[in-house]
Amino acid sequence: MLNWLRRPKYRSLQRREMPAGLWAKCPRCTNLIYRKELERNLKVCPKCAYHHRLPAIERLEITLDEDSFAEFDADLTSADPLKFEGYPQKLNEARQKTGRPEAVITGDGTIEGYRTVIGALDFHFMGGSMGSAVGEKVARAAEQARDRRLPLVIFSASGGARMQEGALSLMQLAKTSAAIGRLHDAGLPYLSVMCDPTTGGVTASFAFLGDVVLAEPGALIGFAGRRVIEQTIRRKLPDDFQTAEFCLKKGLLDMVVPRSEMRSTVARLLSFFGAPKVEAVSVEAPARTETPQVAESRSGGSAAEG
Amino acid sequence: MLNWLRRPKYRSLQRREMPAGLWAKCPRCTNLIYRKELERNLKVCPKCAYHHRLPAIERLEITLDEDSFAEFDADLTSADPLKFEGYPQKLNEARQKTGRPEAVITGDGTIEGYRTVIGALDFHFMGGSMGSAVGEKVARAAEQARDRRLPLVIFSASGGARMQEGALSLMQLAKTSAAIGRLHDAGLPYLSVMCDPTTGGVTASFAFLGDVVLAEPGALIGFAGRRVIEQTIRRKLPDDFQTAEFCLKKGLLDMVVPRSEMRSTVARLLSFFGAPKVEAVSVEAPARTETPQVAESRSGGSAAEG
Amino acid sequence: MITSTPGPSSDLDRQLGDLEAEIERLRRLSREQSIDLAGEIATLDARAEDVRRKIYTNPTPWHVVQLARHPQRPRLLDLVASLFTDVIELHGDRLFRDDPAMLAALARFDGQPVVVIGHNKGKDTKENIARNFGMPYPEGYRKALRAMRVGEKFHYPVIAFVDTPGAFPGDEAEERGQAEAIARNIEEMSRLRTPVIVVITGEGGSGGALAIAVGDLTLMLQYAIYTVISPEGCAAILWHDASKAAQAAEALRLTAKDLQALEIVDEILPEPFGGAHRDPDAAVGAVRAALQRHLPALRETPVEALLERRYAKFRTLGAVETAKI
Amino acid sequence: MITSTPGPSSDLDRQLGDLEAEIERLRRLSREQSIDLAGEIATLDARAEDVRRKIYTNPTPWHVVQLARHPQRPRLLDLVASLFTDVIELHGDRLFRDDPAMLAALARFDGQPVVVIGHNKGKDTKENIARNFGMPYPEGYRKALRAMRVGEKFHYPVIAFVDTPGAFPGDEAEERGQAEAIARNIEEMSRLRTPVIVVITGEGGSGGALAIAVGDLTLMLQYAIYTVISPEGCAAILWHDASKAAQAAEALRLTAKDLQALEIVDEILPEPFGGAHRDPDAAVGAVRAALQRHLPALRETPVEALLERRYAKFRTLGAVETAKI
Ligand SMILES: [Zn+2]
Ligand SMILES: [Zn+2]
Repeated sequence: MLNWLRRPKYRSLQRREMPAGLWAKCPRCTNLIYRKELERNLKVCPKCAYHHRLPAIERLEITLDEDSFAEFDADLTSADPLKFEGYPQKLNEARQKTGRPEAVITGDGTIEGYRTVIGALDFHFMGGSMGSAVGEKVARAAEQARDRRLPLVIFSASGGARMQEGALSLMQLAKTSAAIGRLHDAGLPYLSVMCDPTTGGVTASFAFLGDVVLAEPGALIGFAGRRVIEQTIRRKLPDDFQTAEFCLKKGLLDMVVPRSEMRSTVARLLSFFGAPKVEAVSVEAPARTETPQVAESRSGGSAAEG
Repeated sequence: MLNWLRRPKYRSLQRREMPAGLWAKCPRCTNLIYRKELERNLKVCPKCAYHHRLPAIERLEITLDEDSFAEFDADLTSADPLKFEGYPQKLNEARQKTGRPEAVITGDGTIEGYRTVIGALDFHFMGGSMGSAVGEKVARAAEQARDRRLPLVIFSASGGARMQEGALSLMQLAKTSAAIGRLHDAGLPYLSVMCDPTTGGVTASFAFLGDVVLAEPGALIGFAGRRVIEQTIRRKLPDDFQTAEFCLKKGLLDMVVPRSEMRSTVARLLSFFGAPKVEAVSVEAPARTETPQVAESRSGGSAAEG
Repeated sequence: MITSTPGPSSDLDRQLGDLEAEIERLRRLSREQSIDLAGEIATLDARAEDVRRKIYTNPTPWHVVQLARHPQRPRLLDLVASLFTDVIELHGDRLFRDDPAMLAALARFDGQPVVVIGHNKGKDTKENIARNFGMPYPEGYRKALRAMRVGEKFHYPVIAFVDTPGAFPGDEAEERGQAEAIARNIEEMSRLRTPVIVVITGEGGSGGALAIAVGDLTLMLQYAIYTVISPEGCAAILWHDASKAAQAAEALRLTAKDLQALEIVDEILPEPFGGAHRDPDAAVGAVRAALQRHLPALRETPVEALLERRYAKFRTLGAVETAKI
Repeated sequence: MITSTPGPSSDLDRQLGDLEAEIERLRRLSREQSIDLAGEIATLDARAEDVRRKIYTNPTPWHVVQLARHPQRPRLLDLVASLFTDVIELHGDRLFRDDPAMLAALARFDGQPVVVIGHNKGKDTKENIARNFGMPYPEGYRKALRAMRVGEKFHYPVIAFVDTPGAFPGDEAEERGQAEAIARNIEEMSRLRTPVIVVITGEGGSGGALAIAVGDLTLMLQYAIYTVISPEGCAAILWHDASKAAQAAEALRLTAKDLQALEIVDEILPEPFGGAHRDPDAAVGAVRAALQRHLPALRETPVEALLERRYAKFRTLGAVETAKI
């Protein structure tokens, strides 16, 4: 399970995300950017600072220390409890597209040497929607953090609850928030980072419950969608409505942090909140062998629960 | 100390408050009201429902069961810690005017049979301002309620902290709020009733900290004064600004209750919150002899503390 | 009446629609031209009632949606007036505003103190506008949380009544943190140190419903719905066609029976034949009986045990499996 | 400079005022008419400095007010930059708005994590307007409380820096519950389960100051003030004459020395001769030394003992006696 970040699947995903060619066109400023430069710049446009959306796997790669990650529940995925028309096909498409079984990756790792449990939602997987598996993995990550006295860091990117699992998706708001509540009660830190876009049920649950809530510049953050709101109030909304910067002014976020500084900022926060630090970062984190119950849970929770 | 409500001093206060004559002029609607009718109507104008300001002693009289009240710290008053120019004279004038040593009366009693610790601020005593003695008596009342597992009810009417005691007055905000905090921690109910006017330091401390916050109709409630605000924002404020009804809409109050229904509303709340009930209301509450420490404290805390 | 659907969902609906249109036509004719058509109308009425009976006997999910939204369906204030005594309404979040779309009250149930919260839909257009059709702003959820904290302080049970199309999707609601308010309530309810009973009485609309619906026990009226998205919204997203709402209602499994099978709902409270509005007292009676059945045990459960069970209840919801890729 | 008083408070002030006016006149003359008056100006400067020295040696309360409000006085951001490392600012109350008049931050003091809150006055007009002259709205106090809760959760000490003319007296501040926000903070700070050190660095303006000033230890810079009402406000109310502010400043006992005598302030932190702005590093050094002196013991005190002491500290403030009537 280790070193999965280097699995060929990921490379093929990379290729799919960024179609072949030396140049990429920025969706905001429409400038042509030399692809290598864009990659070097963490997929932030060097001209207009547009933060391209990142697959979960890339998010973890630019955040975690190299080779420090060990995934939890790698094979866990949503079942189709409602036998919802077309859902299995949609799931399959998303799996083909991302090379991942679900819309979130969770695990443990280190950031600048600070040990943490971490999760990243994947907007490229069915819009990062939260179904049973996403809720389950986030809840398990919170429980892992609690049991092992580690911080929790979650990068969110999601359109909300996953319609195709009906009210069971809605219940994931309760499941994840309850797990975060226990983490808070246990006195452990939880950092939530909202990436573009974080809306709907994910904002209305764990994403807004961080001790510190961060966001990437320009990220869309809100509960209801712009179109629904405009239909409701019968007015056009200002361009900056629901942007991270807008939310910061409205007192909803602690800080907006450019991608280039996110890793160091999260590390500083982890340090502040007393995250344990490993001495040598380059190799496998030593704690793993000390906590057998983790190895167990890492084997992947199987079968349906609900 | 019992039956003090019938002391001649109170009668003379009555006369002073309501100058002789069969008729009284309503300050709001300017109608002439037959004085007896006004009294019967709890000093609420029968024409326009204007709630006349009540001295603390009358407030207790219309709230408590007859003969149920026993005062705490009846003789406690503020010293003149700053040797503030003119303060002793002002205190004396207020004492002459109200027949009371200070701007608050505290004690225990029953309301429709429900035992409670109760306090009432007196706007007629130096604008109900909170100095050391008011703070001390409110804090002691809260402590009495806590020690004896009784609810606390406070009727506020105050212009704020008492300037003449400088920062010591300001410290009464902390003293009273801390005492209320302990009452909350002990799981005991505290009902705050804001009467006209409740502003400044009293709103910024115990008056807004009730489990339930009530107000009389039309009561002025706010932190800063209208004139200061108008000077600051350089606009005229709407007429209803800072009225109880305005505050209710702004989500700051639980309810606005006409004087005629206040006693029964408070009683219903006391009942809801599990206040102990005495069987026979007409005579002295039985609990008093059971709690000797109260009798002690009732003897009046003496001398300076700070 | 089950009529104004964005598209008939069955033959029975179509029959009923035709019959009702014909009855209306005859009524107008009779009125405008002073012809006595009482006999004809009565015959058609009887046939319509017959079709309705068939529908009610086995209503489709879309019928249930109509019943859950029925304008005559008993509303929160009806329930509160019938179920509780000594009701004292609390107002405001102590932060920004009193939200009339959310009720918070102290009350007694069978003489025992409880805290009541609930979405406050109106009964007519005017009241609906005043109450924003039961769609709270963040301050509504914050008021509810404040009231729940009162319940927690005194260890009085909280009874939450759910009936909302959803949290209000307006710009000011977003600016004041609609998502934050919902998230906060969900988290705080999951660890509120007092019993919480949730009763879904009408529309359980997504996060705006869940924000007051995390408790020890989830009861649901027979023809209420509870869903992650409105059938119309689902149809619009899935098939770009809101008129396929009936189909979406089916797919979403939003009826009490479906939700009980999914273990989201603990108990279904039976409604009178044809829906709660046909006999509000009977519907209220079912709620009363359920509260009477469950409150004593919940009151006596130690808080820690309560919180463990509540956590487990939501913790286990969902359906996951090992991926096959 | 101690000049722009609403009325001279002493002979020394008058002398200084005359000298400064004369210096200014000579400077203008020298500039406009290209006359060399350097010698004369230097002489007068020396005399002015002499008078200032006399004033600073024994400043009146009104002088202290001027020093506390001095435009060059070190502000919160100066203090924070010098005292702490790894500063991470937190924003927003998660309810309505981020208030720039209040700072909330995570930081390290001598390597140890602390939570810093404080009134955030500006250094120039532009910054002052942006920060509302350090006068918070309710959302500022609520942001501070939120940050304090973070400190409480991790048992990190809270260090609160007080420098405000008062809570903002505006209509919107009232509407959003200015009084409620202050009251809530005072109550919550009185039982916050982590050490709280309060440092009054400039103006301690009434309830708006106290809202972040309930703690285990109240430190005060030598020429800071702490008062229930501004001297101008007091004079206007008492004598209907704001120009009697100097007299009111005297009466209010608002200096650190007075407040120590009243047991409101635990410790006075010495300022450089002439005020903190004359040597900001020295002033900051005094704060640093005090924090170093007190933090270790506070950190080690069990929470219950801390709360008992904190309660007793405020509980005993005041001066009461038995009435003589
Ligand atoms: Zn660009
Ligand atoms: Zn009148």
